[in-house]
Formats: sequence, C-alpha cells, structure tokens
Amino acid sequence: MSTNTDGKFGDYGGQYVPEALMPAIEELEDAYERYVLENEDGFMDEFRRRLRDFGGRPTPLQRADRLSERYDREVYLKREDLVHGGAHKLNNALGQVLLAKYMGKERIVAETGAGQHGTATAMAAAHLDIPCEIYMGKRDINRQRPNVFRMRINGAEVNPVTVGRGTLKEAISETMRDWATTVETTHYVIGSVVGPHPFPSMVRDFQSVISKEARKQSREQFGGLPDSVLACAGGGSNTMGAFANFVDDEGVDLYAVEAGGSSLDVDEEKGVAPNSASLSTGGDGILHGARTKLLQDRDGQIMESHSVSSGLDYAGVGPELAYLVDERRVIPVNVDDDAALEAFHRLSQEEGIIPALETAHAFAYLHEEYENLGETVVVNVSGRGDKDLESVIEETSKRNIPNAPDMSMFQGGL
Amino acid sequence: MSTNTDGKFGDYGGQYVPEALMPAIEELEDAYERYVLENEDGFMDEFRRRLRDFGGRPTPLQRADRLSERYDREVYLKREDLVHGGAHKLNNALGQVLLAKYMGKERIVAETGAGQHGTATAMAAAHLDIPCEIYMGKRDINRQRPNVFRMRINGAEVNPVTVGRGTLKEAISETMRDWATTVETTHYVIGSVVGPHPFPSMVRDFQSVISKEARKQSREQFGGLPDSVLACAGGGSNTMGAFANFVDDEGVDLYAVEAGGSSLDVDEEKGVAPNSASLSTGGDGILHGARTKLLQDRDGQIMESHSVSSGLDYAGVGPELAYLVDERRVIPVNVDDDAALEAFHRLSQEEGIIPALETAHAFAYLHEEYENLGETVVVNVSGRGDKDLESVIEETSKRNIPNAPDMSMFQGGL
Amino acid sequence: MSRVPEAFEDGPAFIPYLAVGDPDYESSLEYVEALERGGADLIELGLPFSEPIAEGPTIQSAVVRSLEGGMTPTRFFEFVEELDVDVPLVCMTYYNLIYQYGDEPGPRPFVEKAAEVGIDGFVVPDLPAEEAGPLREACDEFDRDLVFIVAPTTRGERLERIMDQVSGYVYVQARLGVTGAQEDVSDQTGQSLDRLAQWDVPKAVGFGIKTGEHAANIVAGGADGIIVGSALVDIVAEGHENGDSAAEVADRLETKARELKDGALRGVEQRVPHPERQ
Amino acid sequence: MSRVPEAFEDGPAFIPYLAVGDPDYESSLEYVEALERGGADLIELGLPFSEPIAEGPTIQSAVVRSLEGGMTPTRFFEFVEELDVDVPLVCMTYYNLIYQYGDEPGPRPFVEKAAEVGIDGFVVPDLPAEEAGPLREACDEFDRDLVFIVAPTTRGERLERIMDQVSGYVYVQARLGVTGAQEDVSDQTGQSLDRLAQWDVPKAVGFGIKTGEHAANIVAGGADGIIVGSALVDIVAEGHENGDSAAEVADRLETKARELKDGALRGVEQRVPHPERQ
Ligand SMILES: Cc1ncc(COP(=O)(O)O)c(C=O)c1O
Ligand SMILES: Cc1ncc(COP(=O)(O)O)c(C=O)c1O
Repeated sequence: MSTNTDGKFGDYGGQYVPEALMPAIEELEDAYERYVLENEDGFMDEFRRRLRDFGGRPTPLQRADRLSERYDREVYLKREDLVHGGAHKLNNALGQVLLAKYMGKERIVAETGAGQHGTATAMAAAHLDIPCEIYMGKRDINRQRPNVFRMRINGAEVNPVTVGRGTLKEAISETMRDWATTVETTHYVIGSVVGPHPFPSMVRDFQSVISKEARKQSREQFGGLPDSVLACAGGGSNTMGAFANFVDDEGVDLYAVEAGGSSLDVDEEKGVAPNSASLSTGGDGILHGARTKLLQDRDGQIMESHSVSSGLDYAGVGPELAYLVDERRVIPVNVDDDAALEAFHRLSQEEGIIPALETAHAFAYLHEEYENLGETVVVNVSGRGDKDLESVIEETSKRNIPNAPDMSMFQGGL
Repeated sequence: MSTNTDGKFGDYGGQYVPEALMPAIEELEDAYERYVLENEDGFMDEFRRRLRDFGGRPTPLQRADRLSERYDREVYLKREDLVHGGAHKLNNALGQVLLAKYMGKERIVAETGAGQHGTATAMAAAHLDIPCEIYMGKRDINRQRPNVFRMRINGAEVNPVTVGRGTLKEAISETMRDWATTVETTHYVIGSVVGPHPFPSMVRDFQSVISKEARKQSREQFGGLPDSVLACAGGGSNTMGAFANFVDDEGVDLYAVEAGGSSLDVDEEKGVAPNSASLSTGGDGILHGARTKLLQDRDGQIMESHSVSSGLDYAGVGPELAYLVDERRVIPVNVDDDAALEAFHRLSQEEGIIPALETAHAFAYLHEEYENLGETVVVNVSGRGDKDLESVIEETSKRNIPNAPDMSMFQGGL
Repeated sequence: MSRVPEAFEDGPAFIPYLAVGDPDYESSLEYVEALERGGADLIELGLPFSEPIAEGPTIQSAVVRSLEGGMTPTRFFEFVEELDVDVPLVCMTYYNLIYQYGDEPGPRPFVEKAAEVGIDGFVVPDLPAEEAGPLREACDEFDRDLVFIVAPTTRGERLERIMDQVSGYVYVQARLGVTGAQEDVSDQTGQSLDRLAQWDVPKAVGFGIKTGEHAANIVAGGADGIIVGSALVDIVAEGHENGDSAAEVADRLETKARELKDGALRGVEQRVPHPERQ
Repeated sequence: MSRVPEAFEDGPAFIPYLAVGDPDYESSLEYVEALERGGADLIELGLPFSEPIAEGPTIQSAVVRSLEGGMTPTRFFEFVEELDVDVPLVCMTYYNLIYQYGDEPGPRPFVEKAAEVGIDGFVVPDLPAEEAGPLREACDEFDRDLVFIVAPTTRGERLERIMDQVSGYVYVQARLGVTGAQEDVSDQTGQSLDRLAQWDVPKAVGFGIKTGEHAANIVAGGADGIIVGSALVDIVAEGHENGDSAAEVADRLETKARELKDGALRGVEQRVPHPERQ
C-alpha cells in the first residue's frame, strides 16, 4: 500500500477547500501522520482492539458454495456485512471518531447518503462518548427512514439538508459548511475515500483492514492469492479497502464496479446522469476538496447522479481510485439497476446472505463476466441489505426481475 | 455441560408428542447422538467451520466501557448481535439445517415468533440449498414485516397461522401439525430449547458455543471467570447457550431474565398473563412436547403471554432451564416492558449498540440490580434491534421513557 | 368397569367424535345424543385444550368455539353427567388438562372424576407410551381403558410398547398428519392393520373418514371399527355459520351418522378373506 | 491591466457581491448597475457553481435561482460584456468552472476569456494557495488579479504562502463559517487585520456585514474595504418572493449600497491611530 503524504495521486487529490478549513486540515494531516502512520500513543493498537471487540473483526472470508458451482470457479466472499452496524463503513467511522478523541475534539459531524456512514458514525460516537451531528439530504431521509431512526436512537442529531436535490452531494457540501464554522472543536468524519487530503489516504488506511485480512485468509484458505477482487464503488472506500493490500500483487486483477443506473447516457440539458459511473464515464475535475473523476456537464457543473442504491449515488469518486484507473491497475466496470436487483435476489436465495444494494452491483458483475475473472474470485460483501428492504420492494415491483420471489403481499411497503 | 440422552431434566422434558411424530423423533435422537455427540462423518467439524465462515463466529466478548463506569464494575458484552442474521438464532438454525442434510431430509419447516428464528432458518436453508417453509402467526406477521420480507427474500415460504391469537404458540402447534404430516421427508427446525427430546438438548448444544467462547475469552481477557452471567429468556436458547459451559463453575451466578411484561398478575378469566415470566411465575405442565414450567390457568389451559418483545412472548420455557431453576443453579428474574425500553435506549446511546428488545431485558436487570452481581458481569447480547425499530417507536411514544430521544418525526411509523 | 368392549360386540363399531361444547353447551348435548340415535356404538367426547397439536383446521376451530363458549374440565364433567346416552364414552383430550386437574399433581384425580361421571376410557394424542405410566395406573385403579393411537409409521419396539399398554381399542391412524376429512382413504390402512393383526384388541381406524363408502372400505379392509370426527364437526361448523337451529343440525348429524354406520355394516359383507389375518 | 487598484485609490472601497443571473439575466443586469449607482468601488460578480461549499443559505439559494434560470459560464461572459458599469469587476466562482472552461484543460482559457470581456480579477473560495499555481500564471499572463481569502485561523507559513500569491486585495474573512449576513460584526476582524498589517496590499473585509454601522466599524478598525454579499442577495430574494418589479428591487439595492458606502466613509473618520499599524 502506497502511503502518500503529499495528498496527490498523480494529478488527483489535493486540498481544494475554503481557507477557513485549511488549519483544520493541516491539524488533521499532522494527526494522521502521528497517530495513524506512526501509531503514536498506541492509537493504531487501540483502533485495532476496538475494531475487534466492538466492530466484530476479523470478518470471515467465506467460500460461496453455490456461486462457486454456478460459475464453475472458486468464489469467496469477504463478509463486511458482518461488521457491527452492517457494513464496512464502521472501519472508517470508528477510526476517525477515535482519532477525533486523540485530537481532543469535542464534537463530530458527518454527512450520509444511504445512512450507512451516518449510522456507523453515530454508533462509533456513542461508543466513544462524543456528541455527533449527521447531515443528510431530505430526500435520502425519506428513502432511508430506518437508518435515520437508528442514528437518533444512538443519540445523534440528524440535520436535514433541503438544498438542491437533497442527496449525498448536498449533504457533503453542508457538512463542509458546518465544519468551516466549527473547525476548532469539531472533526468532520467523512464517509468515503473522498474529500481533501488527508481524508482519501486516511480512510483508505482505516478500510485497508479488509484486504489485509482477505490477503492473509486467502493464503490460509486456498494457499495463494485470488485472480481477481471485485468491489462496488460509490465514493470508493470499500473498494480501496478491498484493494489496498493487493495493489502490489500484479497477478490480482482489481475490479471497481460502479452503478450503471438506468443508462450510461447523460442528459446535459437537465444536468442529470442516470448513473453513478464516474470512473467509467466521468471526466477530470474538482469536487468536495479534491481533483478526481466526476460526473459533470460541459461547463463543469456537477451532475445529479442516480443509482437504485443510495450508497453509490454520488457524482464523484476517490482520487486514488481515479489514479489507479488511469494507471490501469484498477479496472472500472459497471452494471445497471436491473442487474443489481437480480443479483440481490440471487445472493439472498442462493447463499442466504441479503446484500446491500450497493454490494449487489459487485455480484451482478460477477454474474455477467465470471468467465473472465480467473479461477478464484473474491467479492467484497460491503454491507447487508436490511436497510434496503423498502427500496427492493419498490424497485422490484416496478420491474420484471425474473428471479424475484412473489412479493404481492408487500405491495405498498412493509 | 450435562449431556442427557434420556431427554429428562429431573421431571422436566420428555416426549409428549402425537404418535405420528415419534418415529421422526427417534430418528432425530439417533442422528443427534451420532452426528452431534459423536461427530460422525465430521458433522461437528463442518458445523463449526460454517459457523465461523458463514455465521461470523467467534463473536467478541467486549468490555462495555461506559456501562462499566456507570455501574462501577466490569461489564462485558457477549456480542451475539454480530452473528449473521443479527441474533444467536443462527447458531441453532445452521446446526439443525445441516443436520437435516446429513439425515437426508429434503425439506425444512420451522415456526417463528419475532421472525428471528425464521430469518435465521431461511438463511441457513438458502445457504445449504434446501427448501424451507416458515409458520408464523398472522399477528406476528403484522408486527414484524421486515423479518417476513427477509424470509421471502431468502426464498422461504411464509405460512400465516390464523388460529387463536396468531402468535408463537400457535405457530409452534401448526408447525408440529405440518411435521406430523411430512415426517418422512421433513425436518422441523425448532427455534429454542423447547419441544420434545432431543430438541432441548440439541439446541442447547448448538447454542453452547456462546458460553464456550465466552468462558475462554473471559480467561484470556480478564484472567478468570465472571461473577455473573445475564441472559434474557424466552424459550431459553440464548440463556442455555450462555450458561451451558458455566453450569459447573459454581462461583458463576446465572441469571435468566424473563419478560415481566406490564404486570406479573394474571387474568384467569380471560386466560391472559400480561407477561412471559414462566420461570418466575409459571407452574409445572406439558406443552409442545415437553413437561416444563408454563403459564397456564387453573385447568391447564395455556395462557396468552405478553411482552413488548415478540421473541420473549411465549408461555413456556425450556425444560432444562426449568430444572436448573428448581435446582437453584439458575436464578429466574424479570423486568417489565418499561424497564426494557429504557434499557434499549440506554445501551443504544451509551454503547452504540442497538440491542434487540429481548436483549434489552437483560440490560434492564443489570441496571436494577448491578450492586448484587459481583465484580465482573457478562451480559449476553442475544441480538440486534434493527428488527424492533417500528415497535420501539410505537411503544416508546405510548410511554414516558425518560432517556428516549425525541421521536416526534417518527410518529406514525417509519 | 369400562363399557368399551360392548361397542365391538356386535360387528364393526361406529365411533363418532365431537368436541364438547361446540358451539355451545346445550346444542352440544343435543348433537351427541343425535349421534347415538344415528347408530353410534361408542362416542369420543373431545375436551378442548388450547393447543391441540394433533388436530387439523376443522377440529381446531371447534376447539376455539368451545373454549370461547366457556368450556372447562369441570363443565365437561357436568356435561357428561347430564348427557342422556347409553353407549360407552371415551374422553379425548391432551395430557396437560388431565395432569392439572384436581388438588394433587398427576392424572389420578381426573380419572377418578371421569369414572364417576361415566367416562369409560381416554385417548390422549400427546401422551406417548413412554410417558403414560401414571395415567395407565390411574386407569387400572378405576377400571378405565386407555386407548393409544398407532400411526402408519409405528413399527417394531415402539409398536410393542404401545400394544403392551393399550386397552379398550387401538386407534389406527389411517394416514400421517392431523385430523381432517379427506376425499379418499389412504392405503396405508391395510398395512397398519396387517402389522396389528397379532394383537387381540379391537382396531378402530380413524383420520379422514368422511363417507359411508370410506367406512365400508375400511371395514372391508379388516377394521373392527371406524372413528369419524372432522366430517361430523364440519356439519356442526356449517350449521353454526348458517345460523341453523340446533334441531336441524342434530338431524343432519343423525343422518350422517347413519350413513357411516350403514357403510361400516356394508363393509363387513365386502370383506375378502385375507391370508395373513385369521 | 487590471483596474482593481483604482477601487482603493480614494478611501475605503465598498465592494458589493451579487450572484449573476439571480433571479434572471435581465434583472440581474439592472441590479449590478444599481450597485454602481449606489457607490460601489468594485463589484464581485458571482458565477454560480452547483456545489457552493463556502456559501451560507442566502447565497446558496441565489445560486439555485440563477442556475435554474440557465446561467452558464458562457452566459456569464455575455452578461459581463453587456453590463454597463465603469468600476472594476472581480469574478467569484469555484475552481471546477474555471478549470473546465474552453478547449484545453486548466484555467488559461477561462482567464483569457474573462480578461477579454472585462473581468479584472478572481476570487476562488475552494482554491488554496497550494493549488493556485496554474491560475496565478494565467492571471499574470493576462494581467489580472488573483484575490485570496484569509480566514481568522490563517497564520504563520500558510499566511505567508497566501500573501506571496495574492494581488489586487486580500479578502479578510471576518469570522469562521460560511457567507451570510450577521447581527453583529466579529472581533476576530481586528486581530486578522493586525496579522496582515505588514503586507502592502489592500485589505477588504467580508462575511456578515449587513449595515452601514457594521461597515463603519470595520473601516474604523483599519480595513481598506468592505465586501457585502448576503445582505444584498437578501434584497434580491425578498423582491423575488414578493413579485416586486426589477426596478423596485434595483432601487432598494441602490439605497442599501449607499448606506453601506456611507458607513464605510464614516468609518474613516472614526479611525483611531493604532500603535502597531502605520
Ligand atoms: C453497503 C455499502 N457498500 C458500498 C457503499 C459505497 O461507498 P464506498 O464506495 O465509499 O464504499 C456504501 C455507502 O453507503 C454502502 O453502504
Ligand atoms: C434477539 C433474541 N433474543 C432472545 C430471544 C428469545 O429466545 P430464546 O430465549 O430462545 O433465546 C429471541 C427470540 O426470538 C431473540 O430474537
């Protein structure tokens, strides 16, 4: 894993933030270097201990018997859905909230889209006894009420963001505004490998426990390394976490599976991309503090993205991932909403694991391209699908998904 | 752990079932002895491997920092909420579904109350590729729709039981009827340490992994054994699982925390006990295949039980637990609905763990009686509370729970 | 003395079942009496238990109606005392009600009281032979019969253990599953009767018998009696739903009883000699 | 040549901000012209970006209105060409719009075009000094100014790095947070001005100034100019909501501008000699 302390990944990355934030960002850079990279005061030891005892790590690397049979190759699942809270998100949230404590901060803010990062942050903040406020787009609040409720139950404040379309993009902007006002006492727990340096590197480091474990488990369980690793990419934190320790293993192909949404075409007029495939289709630009690949119109206005899974519904992507794609180390691919829903039902029925809709994208790609993925494939199960039940009912009933169970009794919702 | 092969725990236990079931039960006894007790064909090895890779075991024994401080003693949490599916229930479901495969059965039936055992069984059945039907009371179906949906998503059929009040008791009866019709091809995966022998012993053995791990982790983490172990008791499977390996350790006090519901008084006229405290208040009787402690009226009719948590809402309890209570090895206690809700909010806010409402009962007892529990207390976190969000909104808004967050935005449900 | 053997003295016994108190105490008295008029040789009186795990939907609903009407063991015994029939009576119920009755734990007080009001025997679907010791003892003390159910799956040692304890008659379960009327009669019956041939106790076949023709077939196949429950409870349920008078329903029950009894009698004539049975 | 220095030649500069195209292109032209009539010495023209992370709710809403009205960089340049004002103009926008404009990547085409239509300088809130190299170069090439924002938290090395690159004026952020009118003016301003005293570049203070009195206080405290955005955008928003005519709104803007300009002038008289500043 490359540790970049200059915050650049090729031309990507950097620190494109309002001046008011720069001191906080410099303070964070310093803390990142000391605590995370140098384990000062035993920070990383405490982090690892809490990840184990509170978070439930290590997560298994499970052979998926039926998928292995179906695709006639060895399919392994890295079970991040078993992490406390139900997704890989806690790896990062716990790390950052703990770091905030080491830095002497008194308050946590965070943005959330699907609510997974928000719930993870709220859990970590409750666990470590620090007040926490979560910004969430109004529209996402309506799409993900159980997660909103979980945050409230964990004692966090949830602040609705009403500007614009009311999704993740707006929530990030709003959290940056809060942070700009409160930098001295507050740490902003960003939810993915995005934002200004040191966030992309730091979040990657916290998430890289995924591939650290998976690499070791691969050796133990099948005596080698996988031929390919698949992970869905929204901001890219689970992707980077699942890839980081394999980047130097040239024989391991790394696939970042993005949300193809309903189409890869964009509507420039309306400023809408009906997908979230910034690695596959986006261009170089600056958003939320970093230079990276983005969904933007000709002028540079950020487009509204779309995905059936709110957690992938973001117009940007982590700068390191953009770099690794340009370097041809990571292969950007995408699958559409329908394929993701089908894969959701397939994994649920055949393996007894209900994946997050985000995660389902990785399995949809496996389904479409298994022949080209080699003998042994690791798929990162970034989260569980309990949060998605409402969406699945709604989205499945809109479509003709051949392998969906009869859901007429759920028409109209849960 | 005592292994009883005669199916009796003192006068409790036995096999009070229709004759049509007896051959199946004898077949099961035989399979239990061979596969579970003697590890024939490596059954237990495979079971343990799948518990690890699919189920996510071992689960952590986590020191609860803030509860330890609050109660001025060492409080440890056995994190069964991190098991795949969100509760200890999978330990048993996976064991029994695997056993059904070893026995050459072609079909699984199971009952469910809260839906936790049903979802665990549906997951295990999908994982092991065997058709599965779940019986669930109509009323519970309405109370626990997300769990119903999860079962359907995992490919299970869910059969509504409309007889009587439509809760767990009726669902068990109905599942027994199905089994009586289909014994030759079907295994009945019972959801707790109840029913005819060998179920109580077998389910205990599958669940005893909880205390096996906890005992080892106690020695590793604090160099000794806890002074007391607390677990909520419905049918008693998590209780027996958490206690089994401590039963011979005389210095360890074992507390079975039952649902005190709204009151310990019963309404004989209506045949209703507004609680589920069969160990604390019930009498000796025969229900669902075993002699045990029950909530019954003077005549022996089974009472409708009640608890804010559907998973504890059962008029019976495992015969071994009844026996251990009579032997004074296990201390039966109970807490009421209000205390459980308060404890739910407390654990969520202070430890960042949203417990199942069932589990919250154990924490309510800790809150009330911590002074008498010794220096080191282990509480079994039998499950997570995601399934309970609707109930918590409804039940919290009916009451004055001092530590509940403001939930006005959730009035009317999620 | 139990009067159960009388039922099997003159040819095949027709044994109807009703849940006592379904849909109410008074009607239920009329219905049971109608069964006797229709030719019943022995009547099984169901004492409703809240968890009837061996019953199908028909009898479950009867149980619910009866319990909602206030039926209890005490009322059941009053019912039996008040009942004006002359045939032997067997009480069918679940073990917990037997176990809880009276001041001392165990089945003795229930059996004593039952004997006193004129019950001749018991069928207890959730009491297997292994657990039946105390009830068997009480039955012996009060000279009552204890009927056991034998399932199509009951073989070998289990069968012997049951046949060691059974008295009055053996209840041959015609097929797997729970009670409930069926469109046809299972061929598992013949095999079950074959297995029981060596024991000298009347074999009454039940579970699913619905018509006179079923009855004839079963008796022709070698049964000493037929037990019919759900087909009769269906008539009670229908009458209840339609708001028919108790007298009308009683008439229908009597008619149905006669059909079944006649069928049973016809069955005797259709019997073919069977090499393995004497 | 950039005309920015002219704004600071005759006493304190009053620098109003409006989002171009808010609520529509035509009204917006009138509003900017009204500001000049009200006494503006330099005008900051906001080119709306979809993710205005440094703006508070007032300016966010202006951005939304403008974008919904079809504002784009191309339209913005047309606007500036069409605009009939005589004071220096500074374009305030986010870096992505600057970076994407034109055929080649990087800021040069944007700056070239801006220079051509009469923009004298730029403020880019999300472009820190560390990343400003390419834009600084383009500004040098086309003789434009590059204004930087200095926050209350900006100290030491960072401050030096910024002051190395700044030209035209330095935008002194009066308090932490985002743009938006405030009830009072922060005392962080004085400290910030103190820190900047050693650099010979005009210091214009912004963030939260709302009234003539604020303006006077700030100038009295040593500022060379005041920047006012939200208080003016509020007037546009209110007029828009009430359906007032553009002329009415323009009048109000002019009046408000005059109040602020007058305040600034009053502030000069209230200046007390300060030992540390010359
Ligand atoms: C389960 C799950 N997977 C994936 C993602 C995508 O985020 P990232 O790409 O940053 O891992 C999310 C975001 O909410 C998520 O909840
Ligand atoms: C989380 C949880 N805990 C406890 C129970 C109670 O069951 P038992 O006492 O059998 O463990 C249930 C049953 O559904 C449950 O879901």
